[in-house]
Amino acid sequence: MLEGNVAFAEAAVRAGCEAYFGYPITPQTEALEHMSRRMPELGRVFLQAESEVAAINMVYGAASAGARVMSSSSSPGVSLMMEGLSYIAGSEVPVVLVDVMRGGPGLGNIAPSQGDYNQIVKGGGHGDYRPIVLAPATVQELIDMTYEAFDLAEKYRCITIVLADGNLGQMMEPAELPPMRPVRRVEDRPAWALTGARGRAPNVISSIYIDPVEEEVFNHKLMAKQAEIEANEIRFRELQLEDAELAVIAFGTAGRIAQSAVKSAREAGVRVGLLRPISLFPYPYQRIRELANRVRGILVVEMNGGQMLDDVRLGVEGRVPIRFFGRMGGMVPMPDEVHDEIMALHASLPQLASAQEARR
Amino acid sequence: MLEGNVAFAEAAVRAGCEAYFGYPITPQTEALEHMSRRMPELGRVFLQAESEVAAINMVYGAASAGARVMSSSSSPGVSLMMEGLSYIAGSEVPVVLVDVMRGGPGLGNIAPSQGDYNQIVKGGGHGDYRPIVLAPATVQELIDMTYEAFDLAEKYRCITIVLADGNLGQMMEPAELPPMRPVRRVEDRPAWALTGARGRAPNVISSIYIDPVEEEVFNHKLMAKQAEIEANEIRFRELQLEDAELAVIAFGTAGRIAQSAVKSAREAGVRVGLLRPISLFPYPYQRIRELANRVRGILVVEMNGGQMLDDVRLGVEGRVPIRFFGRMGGMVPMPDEVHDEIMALHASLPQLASAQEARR
Amino acid sequence: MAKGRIEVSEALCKGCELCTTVCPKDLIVMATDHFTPKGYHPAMLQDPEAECTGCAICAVICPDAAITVYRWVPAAKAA
Amino acid sequence: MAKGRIEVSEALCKGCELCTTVCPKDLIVMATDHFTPKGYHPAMLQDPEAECTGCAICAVICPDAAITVYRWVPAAKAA
Amino acid sequence: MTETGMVESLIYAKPGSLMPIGTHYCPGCTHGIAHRLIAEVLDEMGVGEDTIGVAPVGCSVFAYNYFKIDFAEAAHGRAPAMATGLKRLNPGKLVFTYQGDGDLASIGAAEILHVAARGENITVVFINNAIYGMTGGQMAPTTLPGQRTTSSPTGRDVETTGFPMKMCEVLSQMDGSAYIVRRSLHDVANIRRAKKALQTAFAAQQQGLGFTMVELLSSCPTNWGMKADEALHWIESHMIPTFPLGDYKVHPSLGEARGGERS
Amino acid sequence: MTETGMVESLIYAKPGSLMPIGTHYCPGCTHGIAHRLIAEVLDEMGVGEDTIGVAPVGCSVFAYNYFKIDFAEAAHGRAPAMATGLKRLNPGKLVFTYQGDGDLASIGAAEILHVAARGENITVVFINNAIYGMTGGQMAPTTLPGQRTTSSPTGRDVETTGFPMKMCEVLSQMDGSAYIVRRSLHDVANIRRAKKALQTAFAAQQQGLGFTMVELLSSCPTNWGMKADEALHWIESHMIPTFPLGDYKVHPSLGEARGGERS
Amino acid sequence: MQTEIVISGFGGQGALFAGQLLAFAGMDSGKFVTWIPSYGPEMRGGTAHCTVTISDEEIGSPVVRHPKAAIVMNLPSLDKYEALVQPQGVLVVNASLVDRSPTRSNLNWVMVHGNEVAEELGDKRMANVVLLGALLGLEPVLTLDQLADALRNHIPARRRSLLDANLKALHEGAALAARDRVLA
Amino acid sequence: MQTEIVISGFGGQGALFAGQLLAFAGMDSGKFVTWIPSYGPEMRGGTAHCTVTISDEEIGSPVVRHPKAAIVMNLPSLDKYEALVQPQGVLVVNASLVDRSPTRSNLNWVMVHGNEVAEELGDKRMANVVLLGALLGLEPVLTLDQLADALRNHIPARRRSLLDANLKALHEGAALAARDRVLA
Ligand SMILES: Cc1ncc(C[n+]2csc(CCOP(=O)(O)OP(=O)(O)O)c2C)c(N)n1
Ligand SMILES: Cc1ncc(C[n+]2csc(CCOP(=O)(O)OP(=O)(O)O)c2C)c(N)n1
Ligand code: SF4
Ligand code: SF4
Ligand code: SF4
Ligand code: SF4
Ligand code: SF4
Ligand code: SF4
Ligand SMILES: [Mg+2]
Ligand SMILES: [Mg+2]
Repeated sequence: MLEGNVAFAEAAVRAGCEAYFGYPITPQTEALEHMSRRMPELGRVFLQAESEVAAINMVYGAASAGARVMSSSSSPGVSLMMEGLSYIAGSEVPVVLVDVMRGGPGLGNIAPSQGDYNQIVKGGGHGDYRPIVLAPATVQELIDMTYEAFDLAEKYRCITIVLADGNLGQMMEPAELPPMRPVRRVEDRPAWALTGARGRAPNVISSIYIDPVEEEVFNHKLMAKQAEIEANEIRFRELQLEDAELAVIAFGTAGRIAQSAVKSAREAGVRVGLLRPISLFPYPYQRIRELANRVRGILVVEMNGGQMLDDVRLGVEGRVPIRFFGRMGGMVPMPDEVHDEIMALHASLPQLASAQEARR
Repeated sequence: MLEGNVAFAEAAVRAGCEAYFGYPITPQTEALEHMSRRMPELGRVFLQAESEVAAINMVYGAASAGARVMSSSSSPGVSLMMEGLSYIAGSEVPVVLVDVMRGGPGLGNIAPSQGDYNQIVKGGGHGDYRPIVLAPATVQELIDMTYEAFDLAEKYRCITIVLADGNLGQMMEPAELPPMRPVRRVEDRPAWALTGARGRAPNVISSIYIDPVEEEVFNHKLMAKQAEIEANEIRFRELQLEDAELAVIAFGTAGRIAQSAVKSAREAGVRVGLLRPISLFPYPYQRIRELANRVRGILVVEMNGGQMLDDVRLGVEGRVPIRFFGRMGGMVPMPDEVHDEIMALHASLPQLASAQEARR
Repeated sequence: MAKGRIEVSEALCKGCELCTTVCPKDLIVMATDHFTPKGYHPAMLQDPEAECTGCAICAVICPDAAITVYRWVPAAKAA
Repeated sequence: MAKGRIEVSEALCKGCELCTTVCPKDLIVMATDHFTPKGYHPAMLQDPEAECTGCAICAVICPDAAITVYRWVPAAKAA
Repeated sequence: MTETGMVESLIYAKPGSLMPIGTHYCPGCTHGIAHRLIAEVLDEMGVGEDTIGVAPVGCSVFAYNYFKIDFAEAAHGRAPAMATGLKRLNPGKLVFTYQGDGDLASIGAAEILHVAARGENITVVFINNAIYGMTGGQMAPTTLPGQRTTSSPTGRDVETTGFPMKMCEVLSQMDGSAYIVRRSLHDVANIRRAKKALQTAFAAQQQGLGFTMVELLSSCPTNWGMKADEALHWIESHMIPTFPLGDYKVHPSLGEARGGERS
Repeated sequence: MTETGMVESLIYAKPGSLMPIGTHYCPGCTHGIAHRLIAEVLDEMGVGEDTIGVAPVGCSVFAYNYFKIDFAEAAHGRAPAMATGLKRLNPGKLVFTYQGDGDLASIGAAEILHVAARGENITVVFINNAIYGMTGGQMAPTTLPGQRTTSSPTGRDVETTGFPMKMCEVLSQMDGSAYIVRRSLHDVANIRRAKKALQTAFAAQQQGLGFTMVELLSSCPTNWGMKADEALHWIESHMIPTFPLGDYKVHPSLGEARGGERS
Repeated sequence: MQTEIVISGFGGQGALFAGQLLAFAGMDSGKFVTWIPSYGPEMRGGTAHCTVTISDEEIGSPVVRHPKAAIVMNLPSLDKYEALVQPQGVLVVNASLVDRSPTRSNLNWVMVHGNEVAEELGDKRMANVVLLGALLGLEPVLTLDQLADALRNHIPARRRSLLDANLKALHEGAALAARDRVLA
Repeated sequence: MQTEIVISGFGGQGALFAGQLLAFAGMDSGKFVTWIPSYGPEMRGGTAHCTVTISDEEIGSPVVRHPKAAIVMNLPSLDKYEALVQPQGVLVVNASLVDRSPTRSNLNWVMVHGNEVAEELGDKRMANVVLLGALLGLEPVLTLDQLADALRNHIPARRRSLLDANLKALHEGAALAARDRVLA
């Protein structure tokens, strides 16, 4: 049995993460604590920064050196990283961040939440950039996505954020850790890395394009990269959607909880399925568009006031009714509540309700 | 003739702003400089903070004291305010912020941009909150909206952000300043303010609701407030939309530039109009929905990679084709480019092109 | 002759035992026979010889302001 | 006897005049008769008496590394 | 004087500036002592109704629940900035922050340095317990060399994590600071000295002398893994050698007060 | 020795560690001198290819264009954090930051304090020109009392804005710092001393002695509204009294180097 | 089959560790398990609470509104969970800190003086294990042996000296449950 | 009628202030005006540039791709704006820093040694005003008198001693334009 926070930290170690910079914050501190033990043990870099601002800028420096590097934090801490993340995006260095969201706004509380969807997915820092965002729902997925995040970040020279919540960070369940990958040798650092310009032209890592003409060219480059990511990296999981008349759409912990509700609603005779977006950027708009052509109604469940909801709407474009169920501020939806919402959506669509009558 | 930055600073002075805390950053520094002269002259508070992080937390403190208070900054500086803004939202103290956007991401450049739409409008800080966001397009509007921002912030006990760009901050044009309002007397500070608990029960300003049950109640309160704002405060300007077959939608400087293009396209015989959203939150979805039922095509123009575009799509819901034209990274669209885009949209809609033929 | 006494609030006392370490007369013990509502054994004055001077040293160290101290003073002075 | 000389790069010199204030022999003046491509009057060596010692003091203060300094040294030493 | 001539009189009770409720602090935690001292001083000076406190993020995050005065709860490390806003708009009131070592010396290092440089007329009560209490015992900037914490599991290694930060020493370098002292809460005598320092600090603020800070060496029995009294001994034996008690900066006009303090 | 026995030899040319291009600095700005000195030291130590620089946000934001070595451009004030990341992942290389007073002492105060506390093995070149150059002359934490700037138009008022921050004094309080000195660029002799300090700092870094910083009192003729040479005089007459030159912290193993420096 | 157990008490009473033991024992017996904590408003002395799910199939939601069983170690926990436990479910009450019995009639419950029993066995911090034993006495989702194995494998090193006492506590709890239980 | 004028040069050459003078003069003559600056890649010594629009009606876009007129104070500015000025538009070139003439034949242009003329009149920083005078000589969007009034009203206090010299510079520029202009 592994705790989520420890699990993703160890997954990062095994992905060959060379350096971790972070600052304690509930509910992700166990990750930092795990790193404080493991990294020095392996001769790698662990440093507790003086703040999240410093942590993300240390990450920026380490990434500029061409090393695999990560940080993790939770909502208020991640807000402090916004400037740094924008710089990182503007410099195209690969960085992995795990955000274990908690209840907000403000200091809020330490209970699980998905209230930072917009911040993370739409780019909470300034400027046109988008990180890859992956949303795990089980400790196993948390492990696998953190492991893969490093590859994605390096493939696209971008930020990859694993977006979890306090539930996932602090729960324990059995899960398998991936094999240990060796740390990249200094000689194998990328050509653009800052390692001292021995025998080569100097490298520069900078987010400045003081001439707007060049900045626009660079922005177009970022957009092209985003388009490529949208073409290649859309991920989602589906459950019993084949014959579904209703679809539940939910990510992360909310998605996992919805899974139980879908099961119980099926038992109650409702043909409902689940779409669980894994990649929040890139978002599976296309898949939702297809679904909207097929199902009769959609229920969106989130642990926030309705943030991913807009993305679902963008996919649905008004084709079928959308119902929203959200718990906020650290409250976790219960499977029976989601079940009730499915039933209510079902009841609100007369043709379905009567069809079910007929089937009976 | 007034420079935009000086104009909004002076407008704030006249709105009875009692305290300004800020940190220099191009292209809004002239506002801070104006305040450094004016506020002490009037016996009010000006303080150059050690950073934007400190500035927004000083603002938080001053707002907690029940005073009218503001800050202003530009993109990277605003990113550093995200945690503080989330706390402010979570404490329901009224705060005014002017964001004069520049090219990004990262350090980027100092040229005008609208690249921070998502950050500002969707809430770049953690948690479910939304500031009121107003987007001026002329120095006069910049003045008027800053003046009004204080009233809105106090009416709803929320953050009100005036979202401008470097163009507007640094341009000069003739404009009228509003009358000077007196500063609120200490005795008239709101009942919730921290002024020393003389003869009354102590007040507390805090963003903590450590019990998720209470945090959820609070979140619902915020949502209800947002709904009220959406009911009361939607603002937009329209130009020649009455008989339009095409609509251009653009905000702020891009909207002003589009105005010239709409004019020239009209001269070229195209029935095009302009919708310029003023309030970005609350957003005029309803108006766009109506338009989408009436026009044959929509052109969205932004100084970014297409951020407000999603909000337009949410209003349009697939009813008419949407074309997007964006300049990024500090580049400003030229009226002739927008004109060309209108013509291209027009040409892409065969029924319109032929109709025009017929009219000729 | 009893010069003083203390009262320990069981609502506030967390059984940290600090008061027991500072009383110059060693008059405070932990009530091991019961728990407070929060689950602690509270401190209590055990002063069979009426030695407590009301010096309030115990109160000075108590982190939870759980100790109230009384002292017998001349009526005139108290007035 | 000329011991040294300097060259001022007109691409680099910004006409700040600092070199003129430090030359112990007062040999540097501003060329007021023309502008560099950036619009500055550049510094120039005015050394009719061949007094420049190649001491490089001017170079030490030049913020733009615009000054190159040469000195005549014994051939042996230079080798 | 006969027994009948005596009446029972109240010598000490929970100060009026504290709410009559229990705190969430662990048993034996000196946060409680610090709260009590502040409340006693406010009571004795009669200024509770003219005082505004600013709570930090840290174990004392709920301080606003315990004091019967106006209170704000700041973002982690930003209490000095928030206090600046409060003080500038309430120049006649007493404003103090209450901050832990993580809050003040780590994430809030810039804000504390600048509030001192500005000579902001506020008082900072700095609770140095050499650890991050609230988040479960990670290393603080004040953690001692070799000290084991949950983020320095083999003991703080000065090679990679550096040395304890001595904030009195640093802040007394600021020309804006008027009264910077370090006290300890490890025994009754020191607690009394700490209280006097708090009095002096608030008095200095009343006189507008500039920035004032009282650092209080404190215990965290829970995260140090010690019993309450062991923890107090550890302050004495381990912390004081690294963080010497004393007056690091005393504004000349406080000479009087200091004299009193020495007695 | 005859005239024919003489050859013309190159005594000074733009250092090889600088790019052969002009800078964007204003005429007479001492940023250029500081760049030159660093480049000369790197050349003389032969370590340019093993050095990584970190540029700040400030007038020297484009420093990476001027040095012929690996360079990063940090966020405003965060150069020490970025340098920490770079150094930890390149422990064998020399890493230095180049920071203005706004960058280092204002927005970056926490990062500089902590990099010193950690004894991070990097070198900081601190350009103190008592102003925010890049943004057009606002007050810096180092602005002198009474000095007029665009954000202190009637002169810095110590009552409301506090006192100049003396970073050498502060940072030398940190046990992790190995070499903390203040030099000036206002005349040839001082420029030479500044260069020697830079040499010592880089050498100390090579030896892994801890955090090293050379503060250089600098001019900003543009925002001070002075001619270049007047500005240099102003450093001497106005800045040095507030910011005394000297060695604030020198690691014992640098005794040797210091001896050299005094000569 | 899926069984959800909530364990709830003040921080420091060992509710979380007791839940982990259960989950480890479930895992080691080849079941699917999840363990999920949640913390009350206070850091210490506040509420600490966890939900353990033990199931024969893959587990969807790791949280439930109506658990099959609950161990309540203080009064607020009893007040909260008495109402939520499923009909015919199980409630184990720490009588040391709770002075009232459950009032619902469709529950199987027992009052156990966890603190006192633990104190007698050598350390009052073992109250959680006593109550765990009582739980298994009423709701045999796992055997006492399976739990004892989990204790052997997962007791923290610094408490290892108390292993035998803990094993005793486990059995004592079960015995008390057998003796004092009130069935629906 | 709407006239757009771009003024472009190195920072420090006074391009921005010259544009403001134009805009003030326009405003004072009852026109609609906008003035909008933009800065090149460098802070100082880099490019500084502004667009002034003077119009009889409300102004939409304050920026244009093809201005009616441009004053170019250095070579990069000539290179950029020669191509952009409208056909039959006006180009005033600062011959002090630019060593080539415009090559387009559908422009009205003049080369003026702004720096030298200004230096002769007492301060080379008045080159911008010389060139402004030349502009009005070629493109009489406003009269010299209107501009002179603007100078009187808006010259910064610390330069007021140079007012007369500035007025001279203005007229000298116009005179030179009249003498040296090359018409399309
Ligand atoms: C931005 C941010 N980062 C991190 C945290 C998590 N956090 C809460 S308290 C704390 C440290 C508390 O330590 P200290 O200031 O020493 O106070 P103590 O609890 O020891 O009294 C941290 C890191 C937070 N709430 N916000
Ligand atoms: C977060 C952020 N805030 C503000 C700025 C604007 N800014 C750029 S440089 C600078 C100050 C530069 O002053 P200093 O560090 O003293 O350097 P100098 O230009 O004087 O060399 C400021 C405030 C910014 N780029 N980023
Ligand atoms: S008042 Fe004094 S003597 Fe009495 S119990 Fe307390 S410490 Fe002991
Ligand atoms: S010091 Fe206070 S809290 Fe601690 S045991 Fe004594 S009375 Fe109880
Ligand atoms: S080298 Fe010496 S003598 Fe020659 S010009 Fe330079 S400073 Fe003068
Ligand atoms: S010091 Fe350098 S830049 Fe300045 S005038 Fe002399 S040569 Fe030119
Ligand atoms: S964790 Fe430490 S500092 Fe926090 S309340 Fe407990 S003992 Fe006190
Ligand atoms: S503004 Fe000042 S610091 Fe910046 S380059 Fe010019 S003179 Fe130097
Ligand atoms: Mg602490
Ligand atoms: Mg500076």
